[in-house]
Amino acid sequence: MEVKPLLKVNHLGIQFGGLKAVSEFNLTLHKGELVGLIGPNGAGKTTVFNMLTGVYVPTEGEIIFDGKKLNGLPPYKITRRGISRTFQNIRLFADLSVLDNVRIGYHTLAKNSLLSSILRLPPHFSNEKEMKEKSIEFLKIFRLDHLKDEKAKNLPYGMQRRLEIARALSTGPKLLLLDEPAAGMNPKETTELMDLMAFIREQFDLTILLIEHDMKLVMGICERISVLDHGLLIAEGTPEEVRNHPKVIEAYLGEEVGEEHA
Amino acid sequence: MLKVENINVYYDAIHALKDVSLEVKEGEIVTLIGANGAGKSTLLKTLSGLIRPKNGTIEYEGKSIVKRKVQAIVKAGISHVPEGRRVFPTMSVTENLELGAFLRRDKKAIQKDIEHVFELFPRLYERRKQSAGTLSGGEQQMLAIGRGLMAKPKLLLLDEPSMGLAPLLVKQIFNIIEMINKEGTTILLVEQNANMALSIAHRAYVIETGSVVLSGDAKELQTSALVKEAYLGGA
Amino acid sequence: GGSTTGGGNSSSGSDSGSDSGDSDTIKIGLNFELSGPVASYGSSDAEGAEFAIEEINTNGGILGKKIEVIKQDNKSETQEAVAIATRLTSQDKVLAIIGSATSGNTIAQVQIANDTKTLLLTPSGTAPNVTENEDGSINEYVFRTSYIDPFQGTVAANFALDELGVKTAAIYNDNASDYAKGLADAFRETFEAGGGTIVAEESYVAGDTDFRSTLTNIKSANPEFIFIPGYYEEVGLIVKQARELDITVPLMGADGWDSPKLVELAGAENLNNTFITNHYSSQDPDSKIQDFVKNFEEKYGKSPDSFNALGYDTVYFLADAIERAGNTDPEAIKKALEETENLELVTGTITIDEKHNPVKSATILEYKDGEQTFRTKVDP
Amino acid sequence: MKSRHFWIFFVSALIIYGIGEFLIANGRIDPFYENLLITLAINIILAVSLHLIIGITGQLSIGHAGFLAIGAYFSAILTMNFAVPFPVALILSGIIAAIAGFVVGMPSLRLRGDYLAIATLGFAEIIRIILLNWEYVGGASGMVVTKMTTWQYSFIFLMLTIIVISNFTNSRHGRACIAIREDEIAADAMGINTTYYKVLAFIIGSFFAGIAGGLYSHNFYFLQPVNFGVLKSFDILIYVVLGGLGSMSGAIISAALLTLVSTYFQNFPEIRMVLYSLVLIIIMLYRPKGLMGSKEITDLFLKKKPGKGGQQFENIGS
Amino acid sequence: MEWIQQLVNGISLGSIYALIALGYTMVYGIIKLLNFAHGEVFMIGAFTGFYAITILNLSFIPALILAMVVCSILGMLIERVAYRRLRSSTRIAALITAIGVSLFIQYVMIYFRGATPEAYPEVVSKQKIEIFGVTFSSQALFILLITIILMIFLQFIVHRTKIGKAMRAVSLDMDAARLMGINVDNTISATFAIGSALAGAAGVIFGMYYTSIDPLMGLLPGIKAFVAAVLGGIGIIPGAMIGGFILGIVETAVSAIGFSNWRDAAAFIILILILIFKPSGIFGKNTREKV
Ligand SMILES: Nc1ncnc2c1ncn2[C@@H]1O[C@H](COP(=O)(O)OP(=O)(O)OP(=O)(O)O)[C@@H](O)[C@H]1O
Ligand SMILES: Nc1ncnc2c1ncn2[C@@H]1O[C@H](COP(=O)(O)OP(=O)(O)OP(=O)(O)O)[C@@H](O)[C@H]1O
Ligand SMILES: [Mg+2]
Ligand SMILES: [Mg+2]
Repeated sequence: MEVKPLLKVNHLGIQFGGLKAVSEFNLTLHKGELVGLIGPNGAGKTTVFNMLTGVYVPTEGEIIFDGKKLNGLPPYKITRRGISRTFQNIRLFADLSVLDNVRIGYHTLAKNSLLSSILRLPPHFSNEKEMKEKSIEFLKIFRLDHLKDEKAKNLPYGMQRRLEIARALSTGPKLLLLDEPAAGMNPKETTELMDLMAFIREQFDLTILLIEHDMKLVMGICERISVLDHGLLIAEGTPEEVRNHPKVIEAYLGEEVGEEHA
Repeated sequence: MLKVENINVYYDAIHALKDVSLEVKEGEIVTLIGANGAGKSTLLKTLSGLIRPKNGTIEYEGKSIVKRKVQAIVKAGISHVPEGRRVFPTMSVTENLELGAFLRRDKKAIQKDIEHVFELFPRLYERRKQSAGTLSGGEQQMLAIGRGLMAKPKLLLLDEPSMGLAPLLVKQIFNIIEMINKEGTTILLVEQNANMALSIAHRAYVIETGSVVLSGDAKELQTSALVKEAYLGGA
Repeated sequence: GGSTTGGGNSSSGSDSGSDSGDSDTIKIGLNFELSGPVASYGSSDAEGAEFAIEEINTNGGILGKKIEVIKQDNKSETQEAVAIATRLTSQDKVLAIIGSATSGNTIAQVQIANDTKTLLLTPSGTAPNVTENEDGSINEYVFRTSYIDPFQGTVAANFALDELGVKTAAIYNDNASDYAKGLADAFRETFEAGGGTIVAEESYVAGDTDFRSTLTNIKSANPEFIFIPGYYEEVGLIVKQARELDITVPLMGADGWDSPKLVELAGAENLNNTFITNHYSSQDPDSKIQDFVKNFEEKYGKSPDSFNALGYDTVYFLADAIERAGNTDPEAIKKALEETENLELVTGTITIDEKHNPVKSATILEYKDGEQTFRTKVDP
Repeated sequence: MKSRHFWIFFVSALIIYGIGEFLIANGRIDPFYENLLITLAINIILAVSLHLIIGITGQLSIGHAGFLAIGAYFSAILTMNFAVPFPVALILSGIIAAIAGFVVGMPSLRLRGDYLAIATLGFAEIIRIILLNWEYVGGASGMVVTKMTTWQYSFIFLMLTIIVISNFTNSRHGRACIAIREDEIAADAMGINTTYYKVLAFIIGSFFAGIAGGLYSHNFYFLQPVNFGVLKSFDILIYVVLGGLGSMSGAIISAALLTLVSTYFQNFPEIRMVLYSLVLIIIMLYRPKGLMGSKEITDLFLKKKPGKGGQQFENIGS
Repeated sequence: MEWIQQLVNGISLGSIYALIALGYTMVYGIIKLLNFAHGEVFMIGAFTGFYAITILNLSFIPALILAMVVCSILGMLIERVAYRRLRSSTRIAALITAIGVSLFIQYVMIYFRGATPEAYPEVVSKQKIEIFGVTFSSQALFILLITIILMIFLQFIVHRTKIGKAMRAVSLDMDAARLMGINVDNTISATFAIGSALAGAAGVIFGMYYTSIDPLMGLLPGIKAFVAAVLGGIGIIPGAMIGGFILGIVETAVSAIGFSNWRDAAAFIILILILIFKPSGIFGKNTREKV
């Protein structure tokens, strides 16, 4: 391999009590890729995200990001290394303004020290000003700037999803993990989301790993797809390969004529 | 069977439903489609008594139920499967089902209905002793529907039963909805997945920012340009 | 403001300070713990004081003037006690403050009293440093009617050594109360100086209800005598639980025990073979005492405890001095208070010493079937 | 604090100070009112310092009297036994309390909600019991403290508290704390070191509580452990919640209001606490979000224009 | 033998804590409210029993029942007036109201009867039972027994009856419970009624065992019961009992080795230590939020 992968996950596994939620999970992401992670409910997709972001500490395997091992690092350090995520159930700072949601994402990039903030020294002002300006620019990209003073919880659902992506991007990630961004969206909104994803990928030079149940979206934009079932990888490949993979059809997609399936 | 006329619902200052009227006839599947935040869930909550409308009438089997308490409405035969499943996470599958029949006293019949639910969802039978919170999303959705059926409803209100489910499960859920309907339960179905919903429904209403903007035969709506444009993802 | 329980014409005396001789009322502030953890002591003191003031007012007042009372609740907090003292002195311009029930809350007001030449009389603040500062100086305007702590502790120790003839003793005191600690310290000192040994020293905290484990400990140290210088609320339970654990040796305490409630709490039988030092005995046939007990019972439907009696006496102690001073000049009254000699009060006949403490004899009482019986009298 | 707010604040503070100073110097304010002003300042410092921990960072700490006690005793020891100048003693006692805050902040990393609450309450009780058993400070008998607290000291430290905590809150550091309050997991995912900020909130909050302790103990001549019980902690907690969680001006207003109300109720000694508790219950029932909600008083004066198109979203969105 | 005696002391003290903690933890388990007024309901129970015995001349059992009835009514009343409106507000708002209610009850009581204590009459004759040189009081055994019976009774109600199922459903998801046809208001009232009746019973038993009752008596046991409940894992019924016992035994042990001054401190230190190693109490499940 001539190019070093951005993310390399080897034999990753985690156990909750007796339950092996994920085992022997392998994944390689190269810079700029857009890869899908699909699988039935409870397959362990979100759990993989949680391990990548340090919310759960894996019980086996290793995660190598940008050439360095990530296992055991707390989530905030992983975010600072350049992995950012959205959540399956939206977790915005609901009572804060749209602007503040994004501005908090900028926290780690700002330099003003505690002392300079308390004493209101020049670095405080310059940093805060920059944070605010950058955040507003960001909101412009996501067409949310006119709502900057609105509380996040008052936004319509689709915009909340968009804001969550904006917030994740404001930490300056190299890798973005999206957990079911289209859930609860109607087909039209989903189409808009696809456009947005393509756009940010260009704009921010991102690598994206995506969990999604909406096949139109997944098949439409992913370059590669990994399929999990019962914590195990059952298939990997291009959308076309995965779509026709018998195991995937059996466990996940179903036959054209949906039958009772125990 | 159910007749809603000109109801208005507010959350403090937010006017969530504006003069909404609709009707559900016995034996039908009626679906309600609309964008996020259009007021679909609000409408279902109003029907089951969780929220009170400011004005307007709701008639069920000829009687007004606007002022009734939730438990009275459940007792009268309306069962609401809420958005986001809302199963009781630390209780077992069986206990959840039993709670669905909370107002019923016919122990034997309850037992039979539990078995019937297990027939509809064999997966639940496998997991009957497991606590509901540890079920996968699809299983929880099955449980929520099964729990709704345990009240022996004449009218079942379903709020986005396919949300967050794997494609295979989505198909299953829609099959089951059709099956329940064939067994005699009237259904009011709220869905984001407009295509699927319209294909199993008899009639449909389209709701936008709190108002009904369109209604009619489901198949006709499926082909209408406006619906296609707005809810079925373009052409 | 202030709740006014004075005579009929209290409304007229609000404009000027009491030291302007022409005023027809004498203003007295009550600064007591009416809520909070030590509310029961503060309210008892206040009850006794109010009772005395009412009596005085119905009998025509002092120097022909009615007493106007401004009663305030300090929530058992030092900060509040100070705020109230400041207010009583600077706003209401009272002649005297009666209070507070605890030494701590009284000490906190000492400075204000001295600075504003307001008399401060505590019925139950027993710590030596209420009246006497560490450097030996005396707080000019501060007086009290209770004993100081060391006195009762010393009396109890001598009683145990000489009268009961014991050689070993245990001390079980209230760790949250400066009063109890003061007594315990004096007892220990005297007892050991007299050749006795303290075989166990334990403590509890006011508000506790279960003393069994500590009592079990004390029991295993085998003392011949136990000194328990607390208040009746806990002591009642201690005596009861001690007897339940078969601790049969004599138990002894001080005026903190004195309350009709003690007998109910401990049980008459359990109180046999217990002793207290006290100012007086409510069984004392002396007519002054009997009148007080009778009238108090009539008004409040309960027999007075020692806090009631001390609160009551404090008012008469002040009234007597005002009468003798002949005017309401605080300087003059202060002098008169200092010169008090052989004043007969309910809690004994007092003479004020140079440290502003009352010199009065202690009575040692023994409980027999729930009754206090006179055992001996100890002069200071 | 935005600079515009800051200047408004600064000028009004100066005016208040000037008025206070003038009245006291001219004898227009008698000692009672001066004492009341000091008490107000102390209670506001306490409220604002706890506001940082509960209102901003969302850590349910209900043992604030523990830090107050540490500051009170430590400063008293310094001035009385070591003749340390009062202002120095105040700062040092703040530092000691801050160290205690660090110690308490640590378990807070593992504890949440009610569990944290009872642990902090326990901590405060432990402090009180230590003081009760510490003969050096007189144990239950307490210690005599010279009055040194003046209106000037109280005012200066009150302003210092408000400025520091307000500046902290209105910076990226404060926003990090707010993010933790809103959703700890999401805050973590934003790269915020939640451990650091939770402990930091405890440290800053207890620093000022310690200073309040120094002002408190030098205000009433005599110091005893009974003054630092559970009820004192509750008093401070009540200021913060009644004012509106997350609102500093709310904390200030409610601390001032309750102090005045409580002082006024001294006039009704028999039913003082009955009235006080009724006031609490009624305010909470009719303003469950507190007097100010989460708004600041400046929001009312400098009303922001609603975001463009804000109107249209009143109807949609979930 | 002394340590056995101390163990007996510890268990009797622990039973009292457990008894109060049971009602506390039950109410918490259902509506997640730290009901600071529970200690005051306990106090009212003690006084009701006292007046029932001294004024109405009732014997022990009728007095106990009367106290339980009065307290359950009081509990429902408190919930109705002070907490119901706050059900959708933050929990800390309800906590403050609870503190307010607690102060209110204390001081109304003081207003009407003063702050001085009252001595409980001896209604149940006391016997000493001696086994191997250890003295048990019959009352201590009685309390232990009652505590265990009530614990089993509560477990039965919550896990085996229909109302118990409704309670658990309400505790998990109020709206979903409504959709099952459960009357949430009545269920919560019932929870308060049962929890408060337990507090009432604890009050009478406390009076009988410790003799002294006063208007502020609820504060300390209330906090101790809170500690006991948290130790065991708050909301978990057997946890409250075990927590109570641990607290009682620890306090007794600390006094027994001669550190009676540090008794309460020890209780809190144990609490903090346990929480550091087991952040949700001994029986509490360490549920991490699923993201
Ligand atoms: N903290 C946890 N404790 C115990 N089990 C857990 C925990 N987190 C996840 N699991 C279990 O791990 C399995 C995988 O869950 P996960 O949330 O990763 O599924 P998923 O693939 O994201 O499903 P969905 O598509 O429904 O979101 C499930 O059985 C789940 O119950
Ligand atoms: N509890 C609430 N308080 C205030 N506003 C609410 C509340 N619930 C819903 N709303 C508002 O009412 C409107 C209708 O919401 P509703 O949940 O009924 O929409 P929906 O059509 O079900 O959308 P979705 O597809 O997202 O479920 C939205 O603007 C929403 O923000
Ligand atoms: Mg998932
Ligand atoms: Mg909805």
